[in-house]
Amino acid sequence: MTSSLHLWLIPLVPFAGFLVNGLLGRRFPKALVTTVALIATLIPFVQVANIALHFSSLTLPYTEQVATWITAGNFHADFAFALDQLTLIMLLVVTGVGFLIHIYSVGYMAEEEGYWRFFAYLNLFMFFMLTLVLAENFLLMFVGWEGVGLASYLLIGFYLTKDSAANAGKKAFVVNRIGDFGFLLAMFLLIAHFGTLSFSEVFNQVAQHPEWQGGFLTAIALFLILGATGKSAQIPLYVWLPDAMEGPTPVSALIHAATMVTAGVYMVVRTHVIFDRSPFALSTIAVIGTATALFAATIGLVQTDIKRVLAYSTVSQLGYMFLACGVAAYSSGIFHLLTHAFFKALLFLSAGSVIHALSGEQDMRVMGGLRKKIPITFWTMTMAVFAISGFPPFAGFFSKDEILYQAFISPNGLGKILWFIGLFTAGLTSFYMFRLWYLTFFGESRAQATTAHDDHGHGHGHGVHESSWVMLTPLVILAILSGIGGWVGVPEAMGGHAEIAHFLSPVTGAAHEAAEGRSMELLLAAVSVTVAVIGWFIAHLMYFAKPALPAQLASKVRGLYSLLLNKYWVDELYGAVVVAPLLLISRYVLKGLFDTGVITGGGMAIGYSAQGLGALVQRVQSGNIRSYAGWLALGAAALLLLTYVGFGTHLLFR
Amino acid sequence: MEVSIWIFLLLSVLKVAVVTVITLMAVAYTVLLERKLVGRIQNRWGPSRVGPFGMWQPMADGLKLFLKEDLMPTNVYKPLYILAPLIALTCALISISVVPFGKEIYYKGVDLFQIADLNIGLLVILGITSIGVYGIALAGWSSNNKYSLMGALRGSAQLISYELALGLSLVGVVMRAGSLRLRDIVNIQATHGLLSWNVFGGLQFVAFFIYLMAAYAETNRAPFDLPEAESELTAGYHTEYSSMKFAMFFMAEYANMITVSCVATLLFFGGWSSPFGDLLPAWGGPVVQALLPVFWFVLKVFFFLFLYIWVRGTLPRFRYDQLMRFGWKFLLPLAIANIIATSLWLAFRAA
Amino acid sequence: MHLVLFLIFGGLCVAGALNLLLQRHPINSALSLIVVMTSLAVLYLLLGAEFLAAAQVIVYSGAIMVLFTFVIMLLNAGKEERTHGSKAAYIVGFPGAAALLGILTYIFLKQSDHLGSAKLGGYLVTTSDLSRVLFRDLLLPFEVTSVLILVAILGAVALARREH
Amino acid sequence: MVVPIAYYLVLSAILFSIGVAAFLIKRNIISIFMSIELMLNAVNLTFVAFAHQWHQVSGQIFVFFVMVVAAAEAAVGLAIIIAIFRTRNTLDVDHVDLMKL
Repeated sequence: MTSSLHLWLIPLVPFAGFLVNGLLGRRFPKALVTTVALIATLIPFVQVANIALHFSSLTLPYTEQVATWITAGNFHADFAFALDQLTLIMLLVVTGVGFLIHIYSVGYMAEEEGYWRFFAYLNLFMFFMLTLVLAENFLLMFVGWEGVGLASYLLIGFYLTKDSAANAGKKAFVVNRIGDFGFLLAMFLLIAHFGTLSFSEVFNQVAQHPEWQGGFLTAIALFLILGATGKSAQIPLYVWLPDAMEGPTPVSALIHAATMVTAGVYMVVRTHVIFDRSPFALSTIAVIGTATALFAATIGLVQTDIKRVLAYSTVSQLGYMFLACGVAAYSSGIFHLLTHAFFKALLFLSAGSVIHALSGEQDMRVMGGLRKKIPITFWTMTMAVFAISGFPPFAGFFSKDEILYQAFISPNGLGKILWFIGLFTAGLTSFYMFRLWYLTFFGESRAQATTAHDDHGHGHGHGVHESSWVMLTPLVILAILSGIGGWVGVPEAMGGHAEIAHFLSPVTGAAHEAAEGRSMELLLAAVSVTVAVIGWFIAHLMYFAKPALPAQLASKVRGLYSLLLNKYWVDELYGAVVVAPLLLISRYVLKGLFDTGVITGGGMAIGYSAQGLGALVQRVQSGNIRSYAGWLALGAAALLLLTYVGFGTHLLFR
Repeated sequence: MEVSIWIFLLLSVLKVAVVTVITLMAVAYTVLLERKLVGRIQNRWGPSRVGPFGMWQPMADGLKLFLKEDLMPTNVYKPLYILAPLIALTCALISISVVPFGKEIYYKGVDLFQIADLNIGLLVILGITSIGVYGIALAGWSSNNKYSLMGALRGSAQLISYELALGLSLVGVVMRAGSLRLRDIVNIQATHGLLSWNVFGGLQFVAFFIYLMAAYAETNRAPFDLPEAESELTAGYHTEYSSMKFAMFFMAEYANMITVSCVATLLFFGGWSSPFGDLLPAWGGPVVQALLPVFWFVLKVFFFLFLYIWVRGTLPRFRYDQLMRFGWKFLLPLAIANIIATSLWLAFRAA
Repeated sequence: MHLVLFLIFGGLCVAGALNLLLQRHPINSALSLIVVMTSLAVLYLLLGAEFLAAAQVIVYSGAIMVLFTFVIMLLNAGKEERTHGSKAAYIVGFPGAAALLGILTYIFLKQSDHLGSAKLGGYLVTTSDLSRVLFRDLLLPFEVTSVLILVAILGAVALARREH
Repeated sequence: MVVPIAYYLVLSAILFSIGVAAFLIKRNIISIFMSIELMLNAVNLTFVAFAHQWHQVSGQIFVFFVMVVAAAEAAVGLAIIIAIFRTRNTLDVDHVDLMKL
């Protein structure tokens, strides 16, 4: 059916939800606010599901022109939405996980006072994310890109009264803006060279000119990478994500796990035609990805706050996705994005229900022995931990292994090194996940009776209790998804037929088959599983068998431990390198020197000189007639000279 | 007839000498005439002791004044004190140079009966009379005497205001003559004797009387002699002067009288033309014919002098404010009315 | 002949002007000014402007200078005293006057060959053609000047009247 | 004999500059006023000289008008000088330098 799919309806319904909740939410009862928010998310999910069912009958790529936005000379950009395989997957993830998190947050945010405000912002976020995903040209994508940044700022800073939340929100927004700056420059370059911003036209022009290699394409790619690292929290601009944990847990789940942070990966995959033309950009992405993965994993080892650990694990998993894109295995990148959305959302939500259970307590050193008290959360969290560590039946194994395999066989020279670092990081990942797992659920409870020094004060202190079913159902669904999610992309080597790779091939181009064939793939899979088991065993040894071991180890490698604990002092580094000089310049050079010196100084100077001149002239006005006469005489002489010199020369006394 | 420069100069000097001597003689004897006439008017004999009928009286006066001790009051402003009488006398004498005495008779290219023939003769006379004011003004001021200063100020004020009336009264005559050259004015009047004189034929009768009154005021004589009136301001501006300087002022006054009467005859009484026009047969040789106009001219001038003295003897003196009011409020408007009348008449006649 | 007359009366003019400059008592400078004006009248005669010469004598030396002399006599201010004067006048004034003189003389002498010369009877303007221009072409300015004179008289009277 | 016009002009220039010098040196208001008259006369001389040079009457007409204006100016000027003398009873220019009495 080629009739109009009303794509524009998908982003618009959440926007309507935002308007209703935003404007009238204050006076609505909580129930009404919830129904409005849930409907606003359900409708797009149903519509996407409907599209998914009829997808095969669609003629692709399907674009829908809503209105023209800018026509300036021969450049024009308009509100246009496009749909293809990649967009469909992203839509499914965003609307599906988004809907589940909406249900979860009904329970989680029940006692918060800004209830209606929270759901309004969530709907706003959904609107912007859907616009970003559905956009048919860079400009509309940029609108979504900015909007998502705004929504994350609002949601991180949801707890208005807390300074740390407000600062974290500001930090997130500023760092995102830096990334967006890169994206903007890329767009300018695109306009300069291609004269248009719509994806289809740009990619057609690139396809028509095979001779275009590197050069300005690399420049565009690099700027796009800068934008992606800003949004998906990669090496230079990742600092905002750990601080973003100040926001409520559903926010972290939705924005900082499933959707927003993946926008960078989606953008890279969407514009892979440009990246294919510049090998240098691809290798940069791969290097950045691997470096971030290793870097974040190492920091994650020593974090004590449960949400911080998950945040660093998100950063490192995103590093994996970037590694996939770096080695041009775009479909495996998207596959990992899909699975990661499921198990990371699940991890965050289960962490949320743990915090909810402990009435706001986030510090793992105070937890322990919760296995009996919150069994369902325990089992869903276990499912997620096994998924992320990459144990075979679960989703994580297939997607991460696919990436490592692609890295290993990629023609790029760095392939082997990246694969090895990836493998080592996978070990670290399983170690810190199981560390979290043991600290939270096993051993005896270390909670001091009444020191509920939670930091967001909503704990109601009447003992540990399992969350309500409203929060648990999304956990269960996500657990199932994390379980079976991986089977979508089982590679041929292991019996599956990589449906997702074939599904995405029209968009991402054919995934290249390795020459070594299946045996190599199986061998690599086995290696990665053994690394995961080793990680689990070490964590088991340190945190279950001998609980005192971590403390001794930490005291032995004092320097390394404090380095990791303080997150390599990166924040302090940025503070010193960027922030301090800027403040210095603006306070002293600009304000001190320029402002007071030049402007006020100049003004005063003009004033005084006018006064001085006046005094000088005033002396001539002496009242003495004869001095006037003197000046008169001189003036007359001068005038005479002037006339003679001026006109006299051709004066003829005939 | 180009005349060589030297002859011209020689003859001019000769003419000037002759005219000056005659004028000074005339001045002297006018003094005598005045004293004799005023005496007769006041029913007494005038000076009769010195020579037959007092004929040598002027010589005696001149000698007396000349030999008198020349008193010089102390803080008098010396340079101007001495200069003032000189200015007065020179101005009085210079204006005679322009007056034509007789017909135009050229001897070796030089006009005998006129020293300087200027085609703005009349204006020169007016100019010189206006310069004359300085003599009186400076005399009064430099003699450092309140009365003389007051007398000088009054005298010069009177002179200036009547100068206006004098000038305007002549305009009628000039309009009729159409030129400022004195000879042309006389020639216009000489056509047919008495009838063509300006006073009668030229209908300038009113102008004549305005001129006469203004002239009397110009020379500080007769009814207008307030500045040197003995009774109020002792002797007016020349109180401090003695002997020679006083004589100069005295002579200047009489020279002015003569000049004024000459101008009167020229402008209003047909100058040297005979009253009978050319009716009389032209008997006698060329010399007699040349001298006859001069005779007529002198006769008329004598008549005016007689008139001067006669008026002085009879009319009482004007008070200063009456004098001023008369000059400005009566004479001036009358003169302007006269000009308008003559111009209308001339325009009418010309049309 | 013309040159001789010119030199005599020119010299008289300059002498009178200098006398005006040097004399301490205003009455003396007034009299020297009268001399300058009468000699100028003669110069006008040399240049053929006879009515103007007469007018100069009557108007300037006969009327305006009389006014000056009257005021000097009435106010009787006496000799000028030595007051400080103004430095600016000398510093700025004299160079100005000297420059003025220098420039003018330089120009006139340099252009003198273009300028032509003045003969005694070269160009005689009789009173009639002077008056023809004055009363036919320039009648309006003539009437305006009469109004000007009237205004001046009223002004002078109003200013000089003693407040009663 | 013939006298070049330039001599007349130079003479008037000399007279004019003497007038300016007098204007500067003299301390008595009346003397200053007289120096102005002298300057005016110098200018009149140039007018007549050029009238003679170019055989045009307008030069002399202009002198005629200058005379009229000079007369008017002299009258009013002297009246003002009398008024000044009556109020400040000094004719010295250097003492008459304040608008206020």
